[in-house]
Amino acid sequence: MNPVNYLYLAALLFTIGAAGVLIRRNAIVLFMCVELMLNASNLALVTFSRLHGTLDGQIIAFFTMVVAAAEVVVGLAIIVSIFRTRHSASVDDSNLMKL
Amino acid sequence: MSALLSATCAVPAAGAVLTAALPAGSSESRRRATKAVALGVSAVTLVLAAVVAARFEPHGDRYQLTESYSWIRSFGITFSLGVDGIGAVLALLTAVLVPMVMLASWHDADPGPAGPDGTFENRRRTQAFFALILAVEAMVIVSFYATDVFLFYVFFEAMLIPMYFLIGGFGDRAGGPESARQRSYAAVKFLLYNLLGGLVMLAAVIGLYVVAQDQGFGTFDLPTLASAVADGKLQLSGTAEKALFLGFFFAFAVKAPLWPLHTWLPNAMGEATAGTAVLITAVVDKVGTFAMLRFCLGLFPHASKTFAPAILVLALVGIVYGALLAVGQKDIKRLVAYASISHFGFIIMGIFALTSQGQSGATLYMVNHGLSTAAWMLVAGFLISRRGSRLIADYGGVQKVAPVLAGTFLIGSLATLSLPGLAPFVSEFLVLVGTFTRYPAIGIVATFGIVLAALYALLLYQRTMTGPVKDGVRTMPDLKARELAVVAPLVALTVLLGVYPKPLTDLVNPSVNATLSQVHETDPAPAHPVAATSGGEQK
Amino acid sequence: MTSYLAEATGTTSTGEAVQFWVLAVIAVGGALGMVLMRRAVHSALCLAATMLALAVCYMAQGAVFLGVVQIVVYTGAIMMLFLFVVMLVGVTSEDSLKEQLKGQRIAAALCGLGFGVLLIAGIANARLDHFTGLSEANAEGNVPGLARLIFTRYVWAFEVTGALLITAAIGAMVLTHREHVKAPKTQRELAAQRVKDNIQLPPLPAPGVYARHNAVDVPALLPDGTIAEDSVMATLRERGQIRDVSQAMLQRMAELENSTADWLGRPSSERPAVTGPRKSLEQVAANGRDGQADEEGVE
Amino acid sequence: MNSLIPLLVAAPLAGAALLLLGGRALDRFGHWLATALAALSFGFGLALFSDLLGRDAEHRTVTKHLFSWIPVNGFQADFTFRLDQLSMTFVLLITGVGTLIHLYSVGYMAHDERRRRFFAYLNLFLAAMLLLVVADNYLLLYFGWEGVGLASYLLIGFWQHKPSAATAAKKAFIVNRVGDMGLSIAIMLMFAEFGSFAFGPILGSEGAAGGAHQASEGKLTAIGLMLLLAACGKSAQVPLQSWLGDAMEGPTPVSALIHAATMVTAGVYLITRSSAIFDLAPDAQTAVVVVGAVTLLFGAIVGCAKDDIKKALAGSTMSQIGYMVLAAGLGPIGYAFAIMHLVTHGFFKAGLFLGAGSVMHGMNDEVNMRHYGGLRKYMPVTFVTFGLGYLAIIGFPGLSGFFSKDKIIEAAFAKGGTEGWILGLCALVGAAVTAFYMTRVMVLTFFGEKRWQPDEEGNAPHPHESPKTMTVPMVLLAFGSVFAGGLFAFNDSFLKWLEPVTGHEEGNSPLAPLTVTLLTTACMLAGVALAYLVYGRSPVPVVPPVGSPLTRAARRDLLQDDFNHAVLVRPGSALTATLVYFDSRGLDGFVNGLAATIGGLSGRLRRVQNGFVRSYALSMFGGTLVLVATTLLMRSV
Repeated sequence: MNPVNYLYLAALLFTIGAAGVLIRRNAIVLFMCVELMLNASNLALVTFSRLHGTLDGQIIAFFTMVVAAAEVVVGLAIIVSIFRTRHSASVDDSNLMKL
Repeated sequence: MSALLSATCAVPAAGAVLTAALPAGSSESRRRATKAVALGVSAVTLVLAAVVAARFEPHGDRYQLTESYSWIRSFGITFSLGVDGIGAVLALLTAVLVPMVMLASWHDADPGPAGPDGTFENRRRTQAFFALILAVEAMVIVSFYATDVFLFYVFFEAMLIPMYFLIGGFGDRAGGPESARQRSYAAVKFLLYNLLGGLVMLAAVIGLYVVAQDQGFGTFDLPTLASAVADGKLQLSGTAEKALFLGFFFAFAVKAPLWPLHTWLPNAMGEATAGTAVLITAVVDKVGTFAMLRFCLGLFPHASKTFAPAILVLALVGIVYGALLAVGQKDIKRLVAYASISHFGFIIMGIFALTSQGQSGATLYMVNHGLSTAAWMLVAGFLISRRGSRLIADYGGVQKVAPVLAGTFLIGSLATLSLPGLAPFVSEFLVLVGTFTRYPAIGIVATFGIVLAALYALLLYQRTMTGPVKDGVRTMPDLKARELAVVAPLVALTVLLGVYPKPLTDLVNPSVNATLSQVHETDPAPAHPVAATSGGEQK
Repeated sequence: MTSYLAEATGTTSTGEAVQFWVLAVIAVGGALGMVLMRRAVHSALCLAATMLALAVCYMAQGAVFLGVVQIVVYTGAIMMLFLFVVMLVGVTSEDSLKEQLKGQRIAAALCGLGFGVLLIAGIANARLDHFTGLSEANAEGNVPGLARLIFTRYVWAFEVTGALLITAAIGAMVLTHREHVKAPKTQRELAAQRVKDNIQLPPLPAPGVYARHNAVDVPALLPDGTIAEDSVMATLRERGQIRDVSQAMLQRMAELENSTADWLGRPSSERPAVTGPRKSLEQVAANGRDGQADEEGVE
Repeated sequence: MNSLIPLLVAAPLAGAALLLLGGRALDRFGHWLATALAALSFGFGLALFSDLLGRDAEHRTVTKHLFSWIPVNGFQADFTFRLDQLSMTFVLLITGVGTLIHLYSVGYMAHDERRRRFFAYLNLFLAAMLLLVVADNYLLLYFGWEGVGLASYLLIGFWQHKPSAATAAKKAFIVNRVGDMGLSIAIMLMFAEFGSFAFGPILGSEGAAGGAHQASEGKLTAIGLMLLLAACGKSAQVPLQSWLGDAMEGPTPVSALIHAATMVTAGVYLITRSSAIFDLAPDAQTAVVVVGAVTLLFGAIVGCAKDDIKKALAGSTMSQIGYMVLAAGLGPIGYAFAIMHLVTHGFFKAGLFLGAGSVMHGMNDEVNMRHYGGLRKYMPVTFVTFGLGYLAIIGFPGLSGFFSKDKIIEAAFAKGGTEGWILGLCALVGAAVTAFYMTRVMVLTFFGEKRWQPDEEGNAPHPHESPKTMTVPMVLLAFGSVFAGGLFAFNDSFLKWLEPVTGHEEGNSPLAPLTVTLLTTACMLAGVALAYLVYGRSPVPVVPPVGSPLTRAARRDLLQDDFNHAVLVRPGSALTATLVYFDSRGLDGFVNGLAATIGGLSGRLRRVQNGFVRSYALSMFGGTLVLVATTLLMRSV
């Protein structure tokens, strides 16, 4: 088997995650989809690392994880505070950005 | 390098800041102090502008009292001021008119009693109004004195801002919400039209710099550029010159305004206070025609010649069209606005006839139109403020109850229709003669304008001032001392310049001749010249 | 775990291939499950499965440290955080199936499909028949190798990441923190307020009173057998997660009466009728979700 | 002596300025001040006249340069005055008649609360008219030309509270403006042709030929036609005649001074002054005589039909000026007679108007002659002076009009050829008609039974003779009407006086002078007889009979207003309305439409910004997709 297959897997997962972001309305699930996309890219990075024989890919994947953690923390905090005020976690309910 | 010019510009600018910073308050004494300060500043400006005109040596250099301070060195932009006869005269006109406008608008910006709907009245209204007028004055004077193309552009555009607020923020009190809506429409229209023009001009200004820099003239200095163009050192290709000319001309034509770019003027003049309307038509718009004379002709002589016939036709259409529309108006202020459009047609015609009579006439026309329209419009404003209506049909028989008001209004009307003995006649006739010697057909058709002018001016007078006294007019008071103090100097100047315009022509003629020589144009020679001595020999 | 030893060729070991296919199926299945499950909690569980599968993939590719971090931090910490929030928002809350944005689903599917095709085509076009492998890079062990890089070449990024984490933590606190605009009311003031408002003067009833159980989501029963909604905490009320047991209680009472009557041998005519405010109960029962919860509760 | 010329103008101008600016303080004696200043101006005129008489006949042109008015390179307009025999004649006429009419107005306007203003305007008129005749160049003449137009506007509309007066004033000004257009175009043509528009260089002076000789005939014809247009406007000649009848809305002294004696004759002055141009442009001259002939008949016919005494006199004025224009168009054979008739007409027509004013004064401002009758007993002085004026105008032998009109008719025949016959016959017919309508006026007013009736408020008029201030000027003018013609004709003194300026030739008349005189007298007597037969022998109906179509048309000023209304006013207002619509809907509509289109487009586009995060995410994702696809495509290409 060629490790390229890992890349295919990553592409697939990324696409599923992206589609999920577009389809789901629950903010929490939305976040999960984003996490999935990040994980997919991590997988690709790890695979690249293996393909190139250097560890830089893994380092970047590591940083991605850290940033993802930070993002989740802030994002969930936002969701919680939105839920407090609007009693809903649906992103469609927050369309106040409209002109 | 004397700082006279910059002082003339700086005084009203500083006055604007000072006026705006004066303590606000609804008390009458505070407001009076504000007005007094503003009036004082404008009087000082008048003195300075008069000194400039007096110190200008008609037969000296083209630009005098020059000053130059570096500004944006990398683009060759400087803060350069200099004055020629035309600029000196027009700046003086501005400085004369602004105190008049202030006096005439003395109570226009007072915060009125709170409306029935509890409308919010800005407590700084008075300060704002007078500060804005001073700001306009400063910017207009800089425009007249600027000898740097970029500097001119900046102030040409910047004066839109205070004008926008003057039009949109202050108007007839009586109108109510509908009038406020109309006013804001007028202000936005004014701004959009002029911004569009300015935008096109900006492109042309940049284009000029690029083209000039290619040939080693990386500067915005007008005298340098103009003399390089005249000497052939700076050669613009035909297409480039035409495009740049049109870019500049478009902006000036919008501001002037030239038919068919005029439609913002009736709205703006109709909705603004009479004082603001005078500022628009007598002061700000003059920058447009002035700039045609100074920039279009000076920088693009060949294109000016190429486009002159087309522009003359547009101006001609404007003359007749404006006059015809003035005849058909129902609103006094809009009528004055359309009359002004007709007059601006004459001014532009005089400029592009490319004869010394035409251009001297056009320059005098700017001055005379400023004075006469100011008188006419301000008296109309006094009339409107008494009755609270702009509709001609609401008036009648004013002559009976307020003879002085009617008399001054008649003089304004007569000046508008260019009666000999009043200043506008001199300029209008010069423009007609100047046009006729080069383009007889256009000159003849333009002459119809004087018949139409009589029609709209006298029709307005007849409908408002004569006949049986209408109900709303019966208790109308005559002109008060303050109002008389506004009108009397204007009327006196109009008469004086109608009978003895020589001081002005002496200032203007050399500059006009210089402009004409830039365009490589001379007056057409008469077919059978006769001895120029006038009259038979004296016995 | 030994697969990376036999590398520096065009292919991997068969073991890894088998492992990959198994993990790939789990990962894709988890991902699809996450997107398609209606309840957030199920989605979270599916995502956890995917992440675990990915963790194994990392390890299989010589990223041992990352694999562990994935399990500990992601699956362990982040997913738990998700679950907490899911709990807070409501475990049983789910998306309705109705899409509100016109064409959103079809467009999303098309975009996803297109994007997938593009990515896969891109990868397929790349010349990737040879790979280096990590045996050399991992010679002194994966963790020391990473550590060397992190503290040398990427030390600046690492420090910035630290700052980011702290910022995020503070940000989360700020976002969820409720600022007291006024000084909090004392108990005395609250009591005074209650008297003044005169809405609920006595203390709220405790949940489960007179009910069969005293779980927090079981409302107390009033003397007439109806439920006292006030006895359940506000969050549950808001989510509609009240377990109404009133009817079951009444049934049970009736059964008791019946059995007593049986035991006493009373004729059926003398037995007391099963009484109660039927109407209000029917109303409660008609309330869809509550009715469901009710049934579950009865079991 | 030259410095008196500016004073000539300055005296009445100062009067006007003083009276207008002086305010109420001058109400009590302002009218006397104005009269005194007019008289002062007349005094200056006399002094200058005696000075001119003291000079050699060939050197009677005097100029006075005041200051440079509009100097722009080649365009040099100066404030220079020129006094020669022609100007002098006018100066004396204007100041003389003007002073008398000032005096008359003192009585006539005694009860008007705005009397001060009236006298200010009168003085303003005198100043402008004097400026017109003593100007040394066409532009300065234009100054005076429009100045008299302004004064005429102010005076016609003096009773501004009457809408008819205000309308008439405006109409007069605007019709005059059309003529002024001609004058300004003529000046432009001169400037383009000669580089000057001063009299001396163009027209020549004192024997020296002017520049006009060098110019092509076409150019001269154009200039001449434009000058004729100007003259038509000011002198109420066909086709710009329509304003004169309406101008009678003004106070009667105004009608006498401005619309009979002086201002309306300015056109004749202009043509005579420009004789050097017209002499070289025969086509223009033909146009002038045609205009004159048409107008003299036109005015006469209108005069026959009017019942309003002032309008009848206005028609007569038009007709008499037609005679003058006709004479001026004949060239050197007619110039002097045109001016002579102008002067005599100034006397008798001013006298007639003053008489009419006196009648109105006594009749509660009634103007309808059908409500007069038998007034000779009530107003003897008015009757006598009016009667002398009447005899003068119909050309009764021995009186002023006889000498001047007879000469014109003679000159018309002297034009020679068919032209001469046509013009001469026109003039003869005109003389007959003149006699007819003037007799009609005379009979209706002073003879027959009294027909006056109480007005709406029931006040029956009590006809009475006017005060001394009014009768004295009438008497003086009557003297002029009687004797001026004879004086001028005696020894051809007037002809000799003017000849150095206008030149003179004897034409070759196909008829002997005596024949013409007899013919004229016969025509006149026929006219008188006919009028007496129609109006004198039977009672005059108070309500005018329907009359023939010609009469009805003549009552409506031969449909001139209807014509103007149909051809100019109505299409004009339609055009204006269309343009107003076009401006707001067309030009503005185009711009507003552009704005609305852009606004609409952005409104559509705005819907994309629906506020849904997922929608934004979709567009981001779509954008990414496109970018990636493009990148890949680019790489593969």
